[in-house]
Amino acid sequence: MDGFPKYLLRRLLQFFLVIFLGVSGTFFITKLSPVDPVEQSLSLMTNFGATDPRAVELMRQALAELYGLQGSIFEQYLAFWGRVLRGDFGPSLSSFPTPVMSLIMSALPWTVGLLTLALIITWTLGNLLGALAGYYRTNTLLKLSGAVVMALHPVPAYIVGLVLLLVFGFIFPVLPISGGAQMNLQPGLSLDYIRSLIQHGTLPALTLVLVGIGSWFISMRSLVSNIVTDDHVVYAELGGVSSGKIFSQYVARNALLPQLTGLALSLGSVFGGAVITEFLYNYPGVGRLLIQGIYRGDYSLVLGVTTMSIVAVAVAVFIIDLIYPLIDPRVRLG
Amino acid sequence: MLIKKLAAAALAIAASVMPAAAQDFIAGIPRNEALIIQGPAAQNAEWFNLWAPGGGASNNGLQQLTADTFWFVNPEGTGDAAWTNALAADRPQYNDDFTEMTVPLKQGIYWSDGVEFTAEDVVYTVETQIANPGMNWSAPFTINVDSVEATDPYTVVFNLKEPNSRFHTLFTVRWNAAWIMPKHVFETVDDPLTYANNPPVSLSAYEMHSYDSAGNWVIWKLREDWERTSIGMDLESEPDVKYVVYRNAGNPDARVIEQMNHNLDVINDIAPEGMFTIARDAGENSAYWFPGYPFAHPDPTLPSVLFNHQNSKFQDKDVRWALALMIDIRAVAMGSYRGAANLAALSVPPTGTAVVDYYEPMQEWLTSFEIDTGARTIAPYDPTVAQQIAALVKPQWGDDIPDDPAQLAAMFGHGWWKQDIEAANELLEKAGLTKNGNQWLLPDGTPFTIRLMVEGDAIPTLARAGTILAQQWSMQGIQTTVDVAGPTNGQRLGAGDFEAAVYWTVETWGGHPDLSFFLESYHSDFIVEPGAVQPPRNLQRWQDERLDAIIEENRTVSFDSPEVVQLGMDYLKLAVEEMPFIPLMAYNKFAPFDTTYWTGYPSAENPYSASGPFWSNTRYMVVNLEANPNAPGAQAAQ
Amino acid sequence: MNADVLKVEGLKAYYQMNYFGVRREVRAVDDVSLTIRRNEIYGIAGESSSGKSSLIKTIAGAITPPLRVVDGSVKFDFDGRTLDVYAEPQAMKGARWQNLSYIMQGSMNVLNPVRKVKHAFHDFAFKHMGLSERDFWAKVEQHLQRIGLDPRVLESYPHQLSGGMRQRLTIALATVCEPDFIIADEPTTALDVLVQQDVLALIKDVQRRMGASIIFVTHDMTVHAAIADRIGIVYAGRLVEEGPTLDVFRRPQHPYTAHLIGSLPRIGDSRKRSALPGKPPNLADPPSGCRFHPRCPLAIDKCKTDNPALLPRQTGRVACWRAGEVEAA
Amino acid sequence: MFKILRDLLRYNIEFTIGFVLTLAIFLFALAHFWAPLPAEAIYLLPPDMPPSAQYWLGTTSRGQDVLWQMSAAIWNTMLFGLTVTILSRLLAVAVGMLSGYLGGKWDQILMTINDTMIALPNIPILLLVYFVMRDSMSWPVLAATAALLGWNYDARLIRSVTLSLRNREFTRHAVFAGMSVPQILMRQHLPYVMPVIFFTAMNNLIWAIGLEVTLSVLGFSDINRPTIGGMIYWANQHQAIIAGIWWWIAFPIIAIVLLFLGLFLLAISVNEYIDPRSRLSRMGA
Repeated sequence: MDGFPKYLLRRLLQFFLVIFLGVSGTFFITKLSPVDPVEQSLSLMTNFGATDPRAVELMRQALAELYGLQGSIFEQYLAFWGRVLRGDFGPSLSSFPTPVMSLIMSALPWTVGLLTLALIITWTLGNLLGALAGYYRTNTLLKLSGAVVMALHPVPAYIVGLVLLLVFGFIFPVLPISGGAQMNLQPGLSLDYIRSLIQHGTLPALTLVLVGIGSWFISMRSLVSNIVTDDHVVYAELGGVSSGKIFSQYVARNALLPQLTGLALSLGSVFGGAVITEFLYNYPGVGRLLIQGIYRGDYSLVLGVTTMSIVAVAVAVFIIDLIYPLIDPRVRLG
Repeated sequence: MLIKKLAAAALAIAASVMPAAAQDFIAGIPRNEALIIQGPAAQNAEWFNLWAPGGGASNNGLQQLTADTFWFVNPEGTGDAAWTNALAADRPQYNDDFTEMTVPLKQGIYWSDGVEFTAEDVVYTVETQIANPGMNWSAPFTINVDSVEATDPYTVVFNLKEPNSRFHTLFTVRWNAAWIMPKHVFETVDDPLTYANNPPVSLSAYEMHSYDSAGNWVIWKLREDWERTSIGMDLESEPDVKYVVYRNAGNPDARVIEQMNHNLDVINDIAPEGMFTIARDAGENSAYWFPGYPFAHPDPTLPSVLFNHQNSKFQDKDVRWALALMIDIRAVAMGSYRGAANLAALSVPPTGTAVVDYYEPMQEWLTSFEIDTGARTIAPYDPTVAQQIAALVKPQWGDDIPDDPAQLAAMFGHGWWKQDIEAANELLEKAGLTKNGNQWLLPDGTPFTIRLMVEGDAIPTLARAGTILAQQWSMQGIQTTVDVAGPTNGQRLGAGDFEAAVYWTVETWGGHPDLSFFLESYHSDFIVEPGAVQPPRNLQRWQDERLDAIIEENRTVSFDSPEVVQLGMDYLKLAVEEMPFIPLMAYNKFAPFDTTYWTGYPSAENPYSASGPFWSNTRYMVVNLEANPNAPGAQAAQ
Repeated sequence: MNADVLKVEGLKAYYQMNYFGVRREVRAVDDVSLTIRRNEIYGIAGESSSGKSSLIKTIAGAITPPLRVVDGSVKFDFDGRTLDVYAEPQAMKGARWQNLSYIMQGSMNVLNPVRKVKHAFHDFAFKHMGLSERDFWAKVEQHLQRIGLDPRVLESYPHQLSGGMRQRLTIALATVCEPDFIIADEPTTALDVLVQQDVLALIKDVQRRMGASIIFVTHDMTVHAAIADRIGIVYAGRLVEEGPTLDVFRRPQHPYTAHLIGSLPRIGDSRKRSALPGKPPNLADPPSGCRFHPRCPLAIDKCKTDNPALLPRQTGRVACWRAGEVEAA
Repeated sequence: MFKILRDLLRYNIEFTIGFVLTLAIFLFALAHFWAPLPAEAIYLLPPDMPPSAQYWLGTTSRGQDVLWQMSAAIWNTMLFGLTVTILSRLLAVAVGMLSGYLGGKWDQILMTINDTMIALPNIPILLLVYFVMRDSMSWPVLAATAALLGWNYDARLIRSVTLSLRNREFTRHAVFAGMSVPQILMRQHLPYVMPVIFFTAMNNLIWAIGLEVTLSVLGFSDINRPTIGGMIYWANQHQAIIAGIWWWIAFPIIAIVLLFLGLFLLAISVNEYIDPRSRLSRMGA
């Protein structure tokens, strides 16, 4: 009775704290911005047309009213919390009057899809290879693949992505290098659409996988090489349990638990890699939206995306925290 | 075992993904009926309301292919040919004191949903925008229009609040202009500011076919009743281009790759090196503004070194002139554009009609122009700069570079100021500066340093120019650092939050000598205090009584009056004398075309349309292109 | 039928390490020979780090590098079938749990913490029993009950059970297949005294009922006294004395044995126990001659140079130049 | 210390390779102080020259020698990385050791803050800070920001080491001897924590350099300062890959990958040295 409720309470507290600090932090950081949204959109609007200076003045007043920038910082902060709770980040300044939230919502499935796929592949493959390499320490093939993934691990996502783009988009143009799906293909569960999604997702996902797999490999290998000397594994070996079973049920399974916690902790940095990759491959996700927001000086968008990514990462971490007890009976049953 | 299985699975996935190249590039649309154009990345892809501020993605084909208004000016054109009556049946007709403008409309023009376009649409457009502050043309209409009426279904009369000889320019498209709204659509809408207008009803030859909700592409298709539009009724035959695809093709490298893969017919802008690559590797399948080097198409904008006149460092014209004379323009041209720059000594872009109206007539005046350095008098103009740059690039481009000075002038500009360090030093001394070692000191004894602001990523050639200018000034004892302002560039320019910047404050019609397009805003009435936001154009906050006099006089003469050119020359001479900013060159854009599927693109030889596909004038290019009979699949289709 | 179930001959097992260029060799098991008979409980005694744990691990075939067998053999005889632990690892693997089971030191952690107890029974025992699932579980439950465990523990996770229950479980697990031979490494060390008694009784009971042989290790001489038929004393990787428990306790032949036994508290005896000076030797650099000589109260010059062999003497064997002169203090 | 280094060099091949790589790249970076031309100077050499006897690694489209440009770039990039690493180590050590030593409520509070920081996605936050700071975002400011985001994994690690030291005999002696908390931490515990700090420093350096490259490549840094990311940025501005000026981008990438490899090998071999049964290797921050 003691363990699980306490665990849950702690996780819940952490969850709210992450959101509270993250959201407050980003709000106040953004408010220090030298970017004036009204001037920004004004310069967008007047950039290419002959505009009477007097007319610009009128437009400026109208926009300031429309963008809802009145009130003291504190009032804006309170209002902002109200908005976050309602999931309303106000209208995008560079895409006025489309709500920031609807921009995020239309980009989010792409990012979630790409990240989930890449994370599952990365985590599974990295842990599998790492566990095998930790368990069968002398296998040459495993050593070799270990060397490759470990060498790739510290290289920034941008560079890996750039190299892949050049190789598969330019030198051997076999894969699309831009966008999320083929043009003029209606989204749906058709075979063509899914294949197109896979084609467009391959290079971005591969980038994330290649960059991410190394750290899982390294940590899993070291976890496994520790666990194989644990009593219960040695005992199972003495008990004549088959080595396949020992590997899967006695070694890998136990090593996966800390890796699951690691998965939760890594989500924040994985999202960072996705931002760069999406930008590079022009993938229509939240990361590209964020960088566009920065290039366009759209601070409500930047604020919205940052806040949403903090919330999304916190939620994902929380979900993993909730799943964890299901897998680890020590936490579930106290 | 497990490892083998994994490898097999990976191979299977790879195999299912590989046939990418074999598929149609666009699902369900024949490639040889589609023109693929580089488009913007739209954030709010569902937004098609051109009249409310909606995200700046209206150049995804919306303004080019579905919108229409009274008149178009071809920014590359000269003389009468540059002017097109679109919805209007004739040129603007003013009364004597410019308080009333009458516009006769063409008949037989229909919206794409079958409703006829009439004067009521125009009246609705003006009145709705006046009633809704925040709409894109609300402010200028509110200031100018007292009333607007449809005297009959094909005639509109504007009654102005005060005389304005340039009121018609609100409806004259260069990049865009006040587009006409579909009254029958918007009058059913509660709030025209938040109405997405999706799908948009078209007043031009194309209508929306489909779009990507992720904002990466929009496909437009030729209207079946394309003849019932202002652009269609002038055509001799049905346009070959049945579909226009505006797609966001990624970064400049991706654009080049995609064009070489024949997946992108029209590029808006890439770096010069990308252009050279296309010319080198895909020369037989591509076309450019110039058939060879320098390839680029000059926009009617004038990148310059802007000085903040409210900063005490730059208030002395001798200092500004000294900085100009320290510049080796050849290095700037080489560094920013690899020599492919169209240099400008005058404060007007050397494009379109400005060449014949201003540059050619004023060569003599420029050559004889003299300045007093305090120690002596020099004639700084060097008319041979084009030949010098030609000599620099000849080793690389060989036969692309002609010998004829007139042709060279068209490619590289007419001339610029000769680098003259000695004269520059004399000017600085004249202005009270002193040199201490290799460091110039201001009259108050502090070091003369400059922070030079550039935009950066979006306008890379000017960032490149900025770094060279900074190096040249630094070498002469004026420490210059480059600030990359990014998206705050516009705002900082507006607020006067800069010392010097590489940007443009001069834009012209291109196809018309009238300079009011930018000059109107240069009047000292609009100059604000330091820190306050300066309305667009006169970002350097240059103030001069002689300038005000020119502007005031220009207001009283009609748009097409010959006096316009005379006043323009007065302004240009004043700008040379004062050097309020240092004009560098036209804003050259490298916009290569793929000729695999389409031919007949505009060029310097046949400048029937702007070549930048974001400009609304592009619509004339789209309807004039011809299908390449040798295109893959062309025979099969016939 | 051969009465010897286990025959260890000349067994040498060393830790061999190459630690940043320095070769180090620790002689954890140094030339040990012993035999164990059917139905016998054999106890191995010695101080901590005397090498007794390495010995029993080596016998069980449970060693991992850097501990390696350098010389000698370990042979089991199950129903007339002879199995050499190090020569026939595959056959050995098949015999595990069926013929040979193991109770581990620190039995608290030998069960997989993230799986239910029942999985351990299934993984370890099912394939040896040749029973249907249903019969198998019936048998397991019956077995648990006999050992005094509620069959519901099968549905528990290890961390939900007390230390005593877990130890009982491992004993149940080690005996469920009714093996011929059980190796137990400090089976009671981590338990409190009352539970210890309980577990000892259980081991003895099970052994009697199944007729299995047991070899076990503990530093706790009272445990040896309680259940062992014969004991062997290990010092510095070597077997120094061996004999029937009663005889060894009454008349230790080796000064070291005498010291071990002498240090046991006795009821009614309030004399202060004399502590043996010094520590067990560093096995990486053992003393010459008899390894006990630096601490031996009876050491003579010969002890410093010549290593005494393990020779039969009275009911057992002993390795000491001065055997027989020893009296339990 | 010197002996350990010698032993590692002699007996650990991974350490030797890592050490040689890192040292070679460091010396190469150091060489920029003797460069014939200032690193910021442009268009002083013929542009686009392929690698040759005169220009070993070719010249850029901006008329710079790739070799010397790279030398300065690696120096600046490493300087940035080291600044981040040192600042974040200070934070990690302070928080980790305090948390581990004080325990109880303080430990809970500090670790809750720590875990909160871990869960924050740091690239979006860095981009946000850049967005706000703009051209006041000089490299030291960026380094400080990165350091603020890059300490939390390691603080946790250091905490667990300190936690285990807290109950050791010598700690109690020190407490009885009347040493203050900072004294105990600095004199008694720090030597035990040092190897962990060194190991995490390598990984943190890799992370910080990666960050610099990522941000510079996007143009989110001072473009006047030659860095590895900055070189790739300028190469992209000139479409170097497409234009076939491969040497402008290939050599910096090779250099940075070699540097990463060197640091990484150092990190894992040092880790192996200090703790063969290590669970540390994942904690790359």
